[in-house]
Amino acid sequence: MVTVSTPLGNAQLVRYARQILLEEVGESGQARLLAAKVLVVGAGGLGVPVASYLGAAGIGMLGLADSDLVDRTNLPRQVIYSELDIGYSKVQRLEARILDNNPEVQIMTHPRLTPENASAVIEAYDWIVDGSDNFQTRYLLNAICARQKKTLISGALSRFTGQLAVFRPGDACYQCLVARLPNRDATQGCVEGGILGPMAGLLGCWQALETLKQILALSSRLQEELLLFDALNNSSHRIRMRKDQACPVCGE
Amino acid sequence: MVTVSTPLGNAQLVRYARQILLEEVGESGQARLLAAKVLVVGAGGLGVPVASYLGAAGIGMLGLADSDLVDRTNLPRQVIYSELDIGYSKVQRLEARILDNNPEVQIMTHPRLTPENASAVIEAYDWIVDGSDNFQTRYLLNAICARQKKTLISGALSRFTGQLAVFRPGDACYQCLVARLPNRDATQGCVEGGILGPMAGLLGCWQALETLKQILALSSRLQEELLLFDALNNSSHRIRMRKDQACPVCGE
Amino acid sequence: MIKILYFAQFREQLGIDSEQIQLPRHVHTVETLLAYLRGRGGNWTEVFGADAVVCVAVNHAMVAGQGTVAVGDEIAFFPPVTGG
Amino acid sequence: MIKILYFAQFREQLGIDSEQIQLPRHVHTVETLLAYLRGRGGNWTEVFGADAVVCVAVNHAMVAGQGTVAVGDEIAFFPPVTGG
Repeated sequence: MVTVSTPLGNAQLVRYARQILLEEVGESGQARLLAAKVLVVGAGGLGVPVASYLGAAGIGMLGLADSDLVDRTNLPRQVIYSELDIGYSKVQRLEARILDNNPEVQIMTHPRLTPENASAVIEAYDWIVDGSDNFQTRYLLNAICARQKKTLISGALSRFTGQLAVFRPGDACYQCLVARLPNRDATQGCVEGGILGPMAGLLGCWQALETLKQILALSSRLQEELLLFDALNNSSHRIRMRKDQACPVCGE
Repeated sequence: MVTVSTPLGNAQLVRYARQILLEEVGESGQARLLAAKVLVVGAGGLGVPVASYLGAAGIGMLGLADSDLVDRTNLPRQVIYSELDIGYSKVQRLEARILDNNPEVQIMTHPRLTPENASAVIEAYDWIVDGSDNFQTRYLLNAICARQKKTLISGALSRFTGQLAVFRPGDACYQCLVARLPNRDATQGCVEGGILGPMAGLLGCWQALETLKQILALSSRLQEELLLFDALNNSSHRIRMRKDQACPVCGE
Repeated sequence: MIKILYFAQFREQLGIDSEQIQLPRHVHTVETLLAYLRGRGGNWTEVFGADAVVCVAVNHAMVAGQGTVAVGDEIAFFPPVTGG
Repeated sequence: MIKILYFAQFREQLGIDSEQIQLPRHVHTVETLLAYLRGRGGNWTEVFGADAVVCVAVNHAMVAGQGTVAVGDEIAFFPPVTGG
């Protein structure tokens, strides 16, 4: 548990008043958010709401990792981008919009994470939020988070399905959940399967909220559970995860 | 059931490609969204994500009703506003940001709804989304929607609790659910009770998604059910609503 | 036994998520159950006081005060909320 | 009886949300249940084919292929998804 003692300034007490009012947050919880270093992987359907709401909530240092440029087909679900942003770097446009809302967030932008750069980028953060769009990146982040003992907050979408899980060092890891890399043809991301914009927003906000709960160490935070959300019939299921002793990443 | 036959233009086919790909949407569903007229009441914690995602999704005509000015304490949960917007009209800033993302949406701004103006404003829309912050407005919208036979998509927040319900003409109405106007002291909105930003985002996106499902007439849309969401333990409950035969608004 | 669930402010004010209790004697309706709970004193009297607006569902369906409560039922109490 | 839930693409490809079936003879594990379902032919053979990555939960807890299945269990099949 990290103890945070930096007192909040007057402007911060005003800005964050509605968060501080919650007994689950308070001034000490807000100070903890202001001291947190969070990396958001992907600046797409999930990454946009995750980073926007984390920045607005007062996360102290926010990393944004993506190499994509804004495309017209992104606009219905990546609502912070404008038509004028088409063709420009997503992380740069996202950085600018977060700073408009909250100039005190320290933002770092990074290119897409690869086996070459990921370890060094992740080193600088305490919490890693995965909003990437492919299994290779998910495996990569998981392996590095396990090695560097970082908590990974993982969100994923397909059509009307959302999945949310938190992988903490020592608990079941992403590869305990997904033991084999799925065949590319079998999987449908937003590009292949289609998506309604607010579906991405809903899951991204849920992921941001769960990230705050993790940083605040709320007793009710998600732990060794996978949340399955079905937006068609508005149902959610919670499934207990189990550490695979034979897992090549986190097993004995 | 309204049949929409306007063909989509090429730019629309590109922009909305990921939505059109869904068999639940398709070109005819997208055309239906483009023909819809939706009023969003409140431009706060719920109204901001609701209107942003509905505009981006291609709702044809979007009304925004609120008289508030942007305040510093709004910024953590109303992420689309910037520090420079403080003191300016919320609906005007929100209108500008939605048009940045999607210039083809027709946006109308309105002052806060009151017993004097509400009926005339609501007249122009087919779907009413309630993200207001007080029971008086909720009662008012409900009564007018019942009279004008408009569907009301209602969202409400308190701390880590979210409530979402859809009131269609002929079904149970909001006043069947809330039979007596609660005492002001007993209720905690975002101002009195506190709120984490992404909690508002999550419920607002859920409300936007449910609005799209209603417009698309998906068979799985919410009907005569109240959704209770608890963000602390990530649980949701669905409760069947019942028409109150003695209801002063919709009873016999 | 009956199962009672408390939501939102009720949960916070009473400090309880859910409980299983024997169906008390004389309790056959939502109203008499509320009267029984009020009788616990302390916070219970205030939270479920005469001024309180309490929504009630029995087995996942909303009911009015006259609605019946029987062994095996799941009763949920929740307040309407209004924040936007 | 056992209850089987299908999620995400499985639900869409098989056209079924959930079903209750008698526990088939010779089915005692997740693997033998999957073999039984594959044996239904048509889409079932492909959806639960050898290449498919299928996550399985029995009574709300994830299990591997060797995990046991018994009368009264609720089994959920879901694919990992990856969209962002």
